[in-house]
Formats: sequence, structure tokens, C-alpha cells
Amino acid sequence: MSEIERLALDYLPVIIFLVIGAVISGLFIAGSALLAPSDPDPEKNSAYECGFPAFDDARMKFDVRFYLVAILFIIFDLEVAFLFPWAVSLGTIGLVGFWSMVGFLGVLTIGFVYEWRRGALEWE
Amino acid sequence: MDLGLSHYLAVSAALFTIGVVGIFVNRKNIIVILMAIELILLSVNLNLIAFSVFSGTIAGQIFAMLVLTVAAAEAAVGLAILVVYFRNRGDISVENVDMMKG
Amino acid sequence: MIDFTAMILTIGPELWLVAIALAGVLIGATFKDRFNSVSIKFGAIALFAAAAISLMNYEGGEAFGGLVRTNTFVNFAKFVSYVLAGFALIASEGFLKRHGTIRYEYSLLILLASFGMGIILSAADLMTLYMGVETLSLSSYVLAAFHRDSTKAAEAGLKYFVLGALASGMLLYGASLVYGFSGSTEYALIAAAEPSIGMMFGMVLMIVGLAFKVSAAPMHIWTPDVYEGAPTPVVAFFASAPKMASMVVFANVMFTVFGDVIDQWQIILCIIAGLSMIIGSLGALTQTNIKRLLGYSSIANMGYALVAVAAGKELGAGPLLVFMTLYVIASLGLFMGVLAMRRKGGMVEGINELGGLMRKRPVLTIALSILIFSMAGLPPFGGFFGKWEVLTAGVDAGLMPVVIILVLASVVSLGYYLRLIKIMWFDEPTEKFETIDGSVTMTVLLAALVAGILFLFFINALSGWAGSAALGLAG
Amino acid sequence: MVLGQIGLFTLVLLLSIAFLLLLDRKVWAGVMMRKGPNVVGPFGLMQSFADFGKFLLKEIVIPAGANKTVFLIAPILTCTLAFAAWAAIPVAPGTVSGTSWVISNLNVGVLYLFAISSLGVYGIIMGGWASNSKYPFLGALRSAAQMVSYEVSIGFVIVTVILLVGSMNLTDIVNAQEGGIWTWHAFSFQHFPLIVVMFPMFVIFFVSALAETNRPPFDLPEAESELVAGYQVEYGSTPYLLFMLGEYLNIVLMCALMTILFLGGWHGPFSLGEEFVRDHPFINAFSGLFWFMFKILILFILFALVKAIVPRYRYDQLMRLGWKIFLPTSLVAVLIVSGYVVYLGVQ
Amino acid sequence: MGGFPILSAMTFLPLAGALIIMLVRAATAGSREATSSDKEGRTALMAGLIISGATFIASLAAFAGFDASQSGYQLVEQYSWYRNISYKMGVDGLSISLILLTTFLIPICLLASWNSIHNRVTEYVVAFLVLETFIIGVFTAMDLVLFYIFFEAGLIPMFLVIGIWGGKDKIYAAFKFFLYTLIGSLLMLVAVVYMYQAAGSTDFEVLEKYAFDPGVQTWLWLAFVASFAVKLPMWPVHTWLPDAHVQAPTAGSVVLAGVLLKMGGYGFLRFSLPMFPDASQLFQPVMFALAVIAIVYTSLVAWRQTDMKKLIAYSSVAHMGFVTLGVFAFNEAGVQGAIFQMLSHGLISGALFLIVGVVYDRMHTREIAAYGGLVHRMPVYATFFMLFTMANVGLPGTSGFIGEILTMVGGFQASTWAAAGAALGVIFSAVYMLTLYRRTVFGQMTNPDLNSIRDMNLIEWVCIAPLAFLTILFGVAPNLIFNITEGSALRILNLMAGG
Repeated sequence: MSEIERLALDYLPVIIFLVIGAVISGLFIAGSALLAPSDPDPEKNSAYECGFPAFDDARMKFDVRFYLVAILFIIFDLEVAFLFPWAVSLGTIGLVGFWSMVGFLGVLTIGFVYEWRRGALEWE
Repeated sequence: MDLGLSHYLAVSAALFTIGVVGIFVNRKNIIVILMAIELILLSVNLNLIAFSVFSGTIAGQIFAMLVLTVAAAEAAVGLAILVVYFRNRGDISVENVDMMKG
Repeated sequence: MIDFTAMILTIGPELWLVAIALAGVLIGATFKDRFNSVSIKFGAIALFAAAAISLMNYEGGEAFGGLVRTNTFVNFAKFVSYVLAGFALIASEGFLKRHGTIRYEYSLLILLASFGMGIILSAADLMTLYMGVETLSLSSYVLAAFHRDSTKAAEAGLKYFVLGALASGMLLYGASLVYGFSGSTEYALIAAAEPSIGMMFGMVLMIVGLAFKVSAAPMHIWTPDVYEGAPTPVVAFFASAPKMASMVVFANVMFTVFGDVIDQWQIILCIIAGLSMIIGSLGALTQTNIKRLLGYSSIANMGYALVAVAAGKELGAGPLLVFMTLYVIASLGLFMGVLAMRRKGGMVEGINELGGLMRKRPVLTIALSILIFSMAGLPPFGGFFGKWEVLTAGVDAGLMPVVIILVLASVVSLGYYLRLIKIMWFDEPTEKFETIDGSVTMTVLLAALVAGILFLFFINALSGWAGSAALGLAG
Repeated sequence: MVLGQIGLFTLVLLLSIAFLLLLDRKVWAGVMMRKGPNVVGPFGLMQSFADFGKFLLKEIVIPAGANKTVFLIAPILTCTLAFAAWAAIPVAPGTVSGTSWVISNLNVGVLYLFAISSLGVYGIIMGGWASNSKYPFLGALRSAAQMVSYEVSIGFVIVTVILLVGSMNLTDIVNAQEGGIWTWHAFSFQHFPLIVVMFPMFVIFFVSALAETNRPPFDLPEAESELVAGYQVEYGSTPYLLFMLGEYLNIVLMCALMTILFLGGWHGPFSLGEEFVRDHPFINAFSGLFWFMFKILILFILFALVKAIVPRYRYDQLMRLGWKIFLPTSLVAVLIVSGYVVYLGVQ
Repeated sequence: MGGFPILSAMTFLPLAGALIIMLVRAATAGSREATSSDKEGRTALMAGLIISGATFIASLAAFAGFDASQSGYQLVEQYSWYRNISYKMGVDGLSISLILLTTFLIPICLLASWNSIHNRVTEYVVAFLVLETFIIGVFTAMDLVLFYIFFEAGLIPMFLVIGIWGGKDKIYAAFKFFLYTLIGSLLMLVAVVYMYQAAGSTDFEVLEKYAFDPGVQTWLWLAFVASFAVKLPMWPVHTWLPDAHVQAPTAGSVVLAGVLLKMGGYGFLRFSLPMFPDASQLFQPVMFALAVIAIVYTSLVAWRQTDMKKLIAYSSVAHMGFVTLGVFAFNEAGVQGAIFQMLSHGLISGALFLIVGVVYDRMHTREIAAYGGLVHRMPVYATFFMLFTMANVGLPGTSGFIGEILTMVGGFQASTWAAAGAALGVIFSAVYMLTLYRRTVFGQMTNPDLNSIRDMNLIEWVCIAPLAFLTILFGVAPNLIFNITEGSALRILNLMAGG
């Protein structure tokens, strides 16, 4: 058994767990679909809007700030992804590794400061 | 079944092809193009990691990390430009990206 | 122990640029709009300083354990690119001010793009190359769409982004294959590895990706659109500094990484070069928008440059530097000329708007004409020697078919260059021109003086510098 | 063998959730001086099962104009992911020294959990979008933005722990905290000055976990007065149940994670001694299981208390807290801890 | 070597003058409103005259330093410039005579523009001076690349002269002129590059001694001829010439016909023969055929013209056919005759264009039909016109006779048929020239506008009289020229024979 296959085997339980989770969830819905009555009518199926009929398409334009948050998240989440392996091996890579990451985080911080000052983090 | 390098490469090549085809064939939405680009980068990552594991060199994994980061930055920039575009044009269908021709 | 001094000197210009850019971010964050106008000079001075620093360790060296390695060949290109970027930046101030889009981010983005140029030039490893390419590209995408309220700029940015991302995807896929089949990402080790089919496949993909960056056919389609849509000073930048850097990097990769398998890629490059020349020169003929026209012209010119690359390291490296240097200077100057085309109510880009420029601005017109003729490769202007060098290299390497195409393309290209001349000199002026920024005029004059006239006399010096710079590749 | 383990684990998990749900309601009621559910079974113990039956018998209403497939997949996804995350959680020490009771002892366990919890956003976005209704859509967006905002801080906090341990394996992280309450990462007395950093990190993690699971005081996505029930507005019957189940699974998961990362996992507050552990592996294992569950319970009650006691944040306050306070703080913490690790050679 | 670099000085004197004029203009730009543009133009023309006159004197000085008894290059200046390419200048009999022709014609051109050019005069003068530098440079360059640079650069000012100050279809004509000549010379560029690679140098003296492989020679020869044939121009690539002439201003036509066309013949003699002897031999029949076609066909075409300038332009093509004939006869008579014919044609056709210009300035039409009976109102004009008509026909006693007869003698020695065809051309030329003269000068004054036409004024006198004088002088004493050119003609033939 090769290295990679053993590695893959570690994840077998995870897969099984995923499948079981999915099956259970599926069973719930299937159970309900079988057991519960099904009697749709237009009023029941209309989307909720405080009792009014819907004014327009629900998938409307939304605030660009959500997008900003998403972008910021992508950036920072990746920094974290970088930090994980670095944190694990910090003992091995020592000072050079430490200061490299300090530099990296420094750049990141500058970017962060910029965002802050430009108001990307303000919600209101 | 033996899982060899060629299997990974085949999957990666397929992903890459889908990505490239997705960019050119897609006639509807620019977001789909962005997704196709991500697909290409993913195929590259698969390649890099497969090579890295099978050749026992670490470079490929480091490369993959870099690609991940850049992919994120690229997505951010791409979406930002798309937002700017959408604000100006009001829609993002591919066939309307034709102000300049010739 | 690592020799830190040598290391820092090796990547000195880039360290300097990125430090300045980050400092600029902080200054900008602190002073906000008060920094906008100052930032242009700030950035330009930083770029000129970077150019100077690149000369300090002109011989080159190695840093980061082989990830970065410079030599005279790339340092030469670095120097030229930085200087041009500096000029492109200075001259954009007036334009941005008039359009109310002067923001310090602009110069910071130019700085970061220049930083990317420096990195790709210094790269000695596929990873470094990729990171540099992306730094350059991402900044460029944003710059292209810098005029947020302009539909055209947004579309230009979008197109540039989509195709650019596709190209870097291809470059990357190629790089991954090269890595996989050679077992390393380091240039030197790849060059030493046994060539295989997979590696060649990767190489072809890399060529395609790099061809995009230099806007060579068949990856040229973005060029006219981006040139037309993006703000003019941005295009002036695109058409000068990054062109130089990308082309030299293209050559560097081909020569250093795949130098031993030249017979595998020579034909590919010849085809790309031929296609670029044909598409570029024919495409430009029918254009009515001057920026678009110059876009096509740049495609054609990249074709010429690729002939030098195809000629191989020994024959082509020096001529490539000479040609590119002369070309990018002229190109920058010409786009400055576009900046000069200003009437009441803002910019105009139709070629006909240049009508009668001679009557109104004789000095500027003469300078522009010199640049146009120089770019067309017409003696006695400097550009002639660029073409001469490329032709010499091509003939020397026995690439006769592509040399013939080069000559024919030059003929066709005269059709549109002359059209510009005709409009400027012969046509009647339609409306009054407004005053032109001093920095723009200065850049045009300087470019004309340097590319057109100065290098006529000092072509030997330029050729000598380029030749000795090219020798740095061998090491 | 593996299948059996997984089956048992799932069953226990589901049962626990059933009772923890009840506990949640009881605590809330207790703070309000009510009795809470007390009709079904003794002290209302069977309440959750009755609810389950009720959900099962309700009609699945799919709103007109909704994207049917996505609408149904969303809850399944949420729930499945919440389940799957548990695969990497070690619940008790193994009978052999250095091992643990865990479904899959991944060497990148932390990364795995991080990835799975990131994926959780998809379920919510899908649910909100597929409903084709304004309230769910907005709720989903808010919820997603909130979750990702706090995910970043959580990431940085986790990094501080990894720095101290030098491993991403959860078992290793737990074992690094063996030796009594003062070695738990939340207190870190063995790295004496670090308590100044690590305890705040624990707090940040706890608060972020609240936000991450859309729990009060950060339940903005479903702020009743504004958005009714957030992304779940259009859901009923078992799909709603699945969302609910997923949410509680995630809450408990967060409690487990806090236990593992900061509170010593299965280790009791006092070291049992090496000899005892070697001689009585089973006792050790079961006491470990007890401690682990006990700590989760305590943390869960904390969650419930917060819900009952703390008033809801405004959305801008929420974002401000995440981006402007937690993020810089945790970033600085990473630097401090890493500097500590490097200069004192801890790893 | 050593001493004063008279050739460089002579070559760049006009350019320097042009720069000074531009600078002065730029400096006085502010006060331009005050002075009338007409006055400014006169000043510029005056300055141009002085500069070109000085250049003429400089060329005479160079001529004084020239030793006609030696056959090789003289007054050589050489500085290293770029790789193996050097800045090398020198003259032999062939080039010094063409230089003298150039420097002589340019002041006349500027003078002739005194009354006919009214707009953008400063630029006009500058363009002519720049053009002069490039033309002289072509004849003095002793390095192929340097030659090429001057050769091509000359296009730009000429292009502007036609395009800015030309007639109705000036732009079309300018483009046609530019592109035709450029396409030819780009092919030459490839050949130049190839020769540079093969011989390792672009020095004339090195290349003349370098023996190219016969197969290669063919290609190189073709590439060079592509350029020179257009320039000369030879049938069938002559079509740009009538357009250019018709549209160019008078002075432009004079320079074009008088000097620029000679570059083609010069190129044949300087490159094709000595450097590619085998290929030249090979293509001799073809060149003869083209020459005869040019002579006969374009003579016939000229006959049918209704536009005076066009007629003269076609006659130029015919006369250049004689040059081709003489050059490719490969004997002394032919080559000497060709050189002589070039010089003589420079004078005669230049004069003819000036003659046309005289009436054009008055009547603003070049239609032959619009004139008639000019002899009544303009006797002096009629006399000069007569003289040059005769010279163009090749009447003994004029320089035209010597050139034609010698080239035909040379051609006869090489090919009877070719010479016979050329002789036919002489007859045709008499037909069309005399027809032209009869229809414009004699006959009834049908056009009432002509009633008030005045005879030649002083400036026109000054322009045309020297040309008339030289035409007769060389017709009577051709040895004045032969003595100068003999050495280089023999040298070229010698080189061709492989010496």
C-alpha cells in the first residue's frame, strides 16, 4: 500500500460519515414527503412578504458591502491558510521563518490599515 | 486498482479542458467565466500536488499554496471589475460585452 | 550563512519599490485626498530611484536560494522598464486631474505593477515567475478599469481580466507540467533535466501564456480592446514598460529554461511572430480609433521582437534588447501624443481628430512624426536600427520566411503610419486644440529625441550595451 | 467495525442533540423564571422526540418560484456537513497511550474542521437564494457575511494554539494539555506570561463561535423583528428540522472544539498520574469521556445563558466587533505567540 | 584622409541650416502675429537660398579637391559607427558629378518657388534643405547601410513636399510615390542585411571585392534592382512618376526629375554592376527588353498626354530607359553615356518643368489645349522652350544628343536589336516634344485669358538661363564631363570584369 493510498484511507471514515449524514438527512425529508399530506395551493406557496403579494423579484440587487466582506474574507482566510503550515513547522524553520512571516503579516497589516481608513470596514 | 500519476493527470487535464471550453463556449453569464477560470487553477493545483507526491519533491505543494493565494486575489480583482462593469452596464451577459470591436 | 548584502542588492530595486508602495499605502491611508496629487511625483521619483538601484548591482546575483537570479540581460530591461514607467506616471497627472480621477492608488498601482515587472525579470524559478506575472497582471487589470464610471474602461478591464486570467492559467498549467516532468521549478534544474514529451507540452502551454502577456498572436485579441477602452495614460504605461519586461522575460524563459531544445520551439515562435506581424499590420489598416490602431501596431511590433527571440540566445538576445528599447520609448511617446489630442469637451481618439496638428503644434508634430517614422523602422531614425538588428538576427539564424514576412509587414504597416502623418501634416485643422500638459509634451519630445535622434548617433553604444548585457545570459 | 463505530457515534450524537435542545430551552426558561417544556414525558424529557414527530408529519411547502432542487439540497447540505465535521473530533483517550477515540484521526484535523465549517455557509446561501423570497435572501446574505467575518478571527485564534502545540492533529493538541487545569491552553501557566494572550483568545473564540453559529446575541440573520426567521422563513417540516439539527450540531461542535483547543479535551482538571493511566487504560478512557462531555455541557449551558441574558447586537456593531476588534487582536496574538515560540524554542 | 571633412560638411550643411531656420522660427514664434506670414516666408526662402548656395560653393570646393585623374574613391572620411558599419564617405567621378548637379539644382528650385509657394513657406524651405542633405548623402555614402539610410530618408521630405504643397490629388500621389519606392527599398534592406552577414562589412570597397556566390547574386541583384528600378523608374513600375510629377509643385518636380531619379541609375552603377557582375550579365537581356519597352512605350504614351507635366514625366521615363540601356551595355561608351545622360536629363527635364511652371503660375492650368500662340506674347519664353525641346529630343549641339547617342552606341555594341528599338524611341520623342511645342507656342491664341500673359520675369530668367547655358555647354564640350567620369566608369567596368 503506497503512502498516498494510506493517506486516502484515513479519509475513508470521513466519507462514510458524510454518506451517513446525507442518508439520514435524506431519510428525514423522504419520511416527511411520504407521511405528511401534500396539498399545495397558490396562496400557500406564495413567498412570504408580510402578507403582501411580492412586489418584485426577490433576487434583487444587494448592498455592495456584502461583496466587500466576502472579498476581505477570501483574502484573510487565505492568510490563515498560510499560517497553518507555518505554525506547525515554526520550530523547524526557526528565526528565518518567523521573520518572513512577520514581513508577510506586516504587508497584510498595511493592507488592513488601508481598508480600515478607506472605510471598507464601516457598515453604516 | 492502482492509483497512478496518470489518473491524476487525466483528471486534471479534463478539468483544465472543461475550464477552457467553459470560457469560450459559455454565452450567458460572466460569472460562469470566472468559475471556469477557477476550475483551470484547480486543475493546476491537482497537477502540482500529484506531481509533488509522486516525485517526492515539496516544491509542487508550495507552488499550490501560492496558486491558491493568487487565485483568491484574482477572484477578488475579477469580481471587483465585474461589479464596476455591472454598475455601468446593468447586466453581465457575455453577449453584451461588445462595445469595442474591430 | 546567507550573504544578506548581496541578496538585498540583487532584489534591491524590487524591495525598494514594494517598500515605497507600502509606505505609499500608509501615507495615503493617513492623508487621504491630500496625497493624491503628490503621489504622482512620489511614485515617479521612486521609479527613477529603482532604475538607479538596478544599475548598482548591474552584474546581478542570486537571492532566496535560487528563486531570484539576475544578470545583466534582465537588469538592462529592468532599468529601461523602470525609467519608462516613471515617465508614463509623470505624464498622466494632467489627464487624471482633468478627469477628476487623480487618486494616489493610481501611482501605487503603477508602482506595484513595476514591482511585478521587476519580479518576473528577476525570476529564476517558475514560482517566482508566476507570482511576478500575477502581481503585474492584477495591478494591470485594476489600472485598465481605473476609470470606474466609464463603460468602456470597465469593459476593457473585464476583457483584460478574463483573457489575462485564462492566459495565466495556461502559463500555470504549462509550468505545472514542466515541473512534473523535470522534477523541479528552478530554471537551471529544468534546463538540466532530460527533455520529455510532457515537458515539451508544458513548454508550449507556457509559450501560449507568455504570448498573451506580450500580446502576440494568437493571444492578441485583448490588445485592441484594452488599448481603446482603458484610460490613455494607463495604455501608455501598458504599451511601454510592461511590454519591455514581458518580452525580455519571454526571451529569458526560452533562453534559460528551454535553451537546449531551441529546435523544438523555434518553429513555434516563428509561427507566432509571423501571425502577429500579419494580424497586427493588417488589422491596423482599417482602424479609425488611434488607440486601437496603436494596439494593432504593437501586436505587429511584438511579432518583430519575437523574430529576435526565435533567433536564439546567441543571435537574438542583444538585438531583442535594442529593438525593444527603441520600440517602447517610441510607443510611450506616441501614446503621449494621443494624450495631446485634446479638444473642448475632453479627449478625442478618432484618428481624424489629429487633423492639422502641424499648424497648431509644429514642434510636437515633428516630434510625433519622428516617433512614427522611427516605429515604422524608417531611416534615418533610431527605430531603423531596431529593425536592422532584428533582421540581422533573423537572417543569421536562417529564418528567411519570417524575415520576408517582417519586411512585407513593414510595408503594410507604413500604410497606417503614413495615414497618421498625412492627417497631422496635410489635413486642415477642424477645431482648436487646447493647451497640452508640459509633462506630456516633454515626454514626447524626450522620446523622439532619444529613440529617434539620439540613438541614430549612439546606436553603437546602445547595441554595445545590449550586446554585453546579453552576454550575462550565458552565465 | 468502522461502520459500527460510526453508527454508534451518530446515534449518540443525535440523542445528545435531542436532550441538549431541551436543555437549551430549559435554561432559557429558567432565566425567565418559566418552567419550559414540561408536558411530554417526565420534566418534558421527550419533548424533542415529540417535536420530531410533529415535523415529520408536516407538509413540505415549497414556495412558488423557488428553485426546488437547491431548496431541498440546502438543508441536507447543512446537516450533512455538520455531521461530517464530527468525524475528526477525538472524544476520549484511547486504551493505548497517545491514541484516542476518534472516527478518523486526521493529521490535519484542525484544517479539516476549518474547511468543513467554511462550507457551512453554502447551505445557508443556497437556502436563502432558493426560496425566492426577500426575507430569506437578505437573511442568508447577512448570515453569510457574519459567518465569514468571524471565521477569520477563529482562524487566527486556532493558529495560536497550533503554534504552541506544533501539530494540527486534534489528539496531539489535547495531549499537549495533559497535566492539570493550568496546562490547558486557556490558562497556559506552563507558558507563564501567555495567559495574557491565550485567555483572551479563548474568549474571542467563544464569542466568535456564537457569531459563527448565528446564536444570540448575534442572531441578526433571523432578527425576528426585521427578517422574521432569516434564511429559514420559507422552510417548514423536516427541511426546517434539518437546518435546526445542523445548527445545534454546529453549536455542540464549537463547544467540543473549544474543549479540545483550550480546555484540555478529555483531560481532567487534575492529572491522574502517568502510572495510573498506564495501569487502568479503560478507567482513564471513560473518565476522559466523562470530562469531555462534561466540559461540552458546561460550555453549552454558557451558550444557552448568553442567549437568555445578552441583548442582541446591531448589525454594524457585529461587523465592527469582528473586523475591527477581534481581527487585529488575534493578529497581534499570533505574532506574540509565535515570537514566544521561536525565541523560547517551545516547539 | 585627414584634413577637413569637406564631404560631411557639404552633406550636413543644409540640414544644419534647416535646423537653424526652425530654431529661429521657434524663437520668434511669439512675435509672429506682428510680421506678416508672407514676409516671414520671404525671409525663410532667402535663408534657404543662402544655405543652399553655400552648399553649392562647398560642393565646388570639394570638386576642387577632387583629382579627376584617379579612378578610386577620394576625399574619404571614415569613423567607426556601429558594429562593423562605419560612417564612411567618399566620392568618385560618378558621384561628384551627381553631387554638383544636386547642389546646383536645389538653389534654383528654391528660387523658382519665390512666387509660387505662399503657404507654410518656412516648412517648405526646411523640407528642401533636409532633402538636399539626404540626396547628397546618398551620393557620398561609402557604406551600404549609410547609403540605405540616406536613400530611404530622402523619401520623407519628398513625401511631405508633394503632400503639402502639391496639386489637387496630392495625397494620393504622395502615398503612391512613398509606397512604391519604399516597397522596393525594403527588399533591398533584406539584401543589405544578407550581404552584411555574408561579407561581414558594408563598406563599398570591401563589397566590391567580395565575390558573392552566383546563385546568391541573382537574389541580391533582384532585391537591389527592385529598389532602383522603381526609383529610376523602369517600365512597368514607373506609374508613380506621372502622378507624383503632376501633383508636385514645380520645384518638387524639378528635384524629382533632376536628381531623385538619378539615384536609380547611380544604384545600378554603384552596386548592380560591380558587386553582382554575374547576375548583371544574366539579366542583361531582360534589362534591355525593359529599357526598350520603356523608351518606345512611354514615348507613345507621352504623345497621348494632354497635361504638359505628365507628358514631360513620361518623357523622363523614356529617357531613363536610355540610362538603363547604357548601363547594361557593360562597355565604356554605354556607361559613360548613361552617366552623361543622367546629368543632361537632370538639367533638361528640370528646365522643362520650370518652363511648364512659368505658365502654370500665370494660368493655373497645365492643359496643353489651354495654350497656343504663346510666342506672340512671350518671345523669350518661346526661345527657351524651343531650346529645351530640342535638347530633350536630342538635337546635336545640346547635351541631350551626346547622352542618347553614346548610350545607343554602347547598346549597339551589346545588342543590335536593343539599339534599334532605342533609336525608334528617339524618333518618337521628337514627335511628342515637337507636338507639344507646336500646340502651346505656335498657332492661334484661342484662349482669351492669354491676352494679358506676361513674359518671363527676372527670377525665372535667373532660374532657367544657367540651365540653358549648361545644356549647350555640355552639348558642345562633353569632355568636361567625360574627363571627370571616365575614371570611375572604367573602374566599374573593371570591377565587373573581375579585376
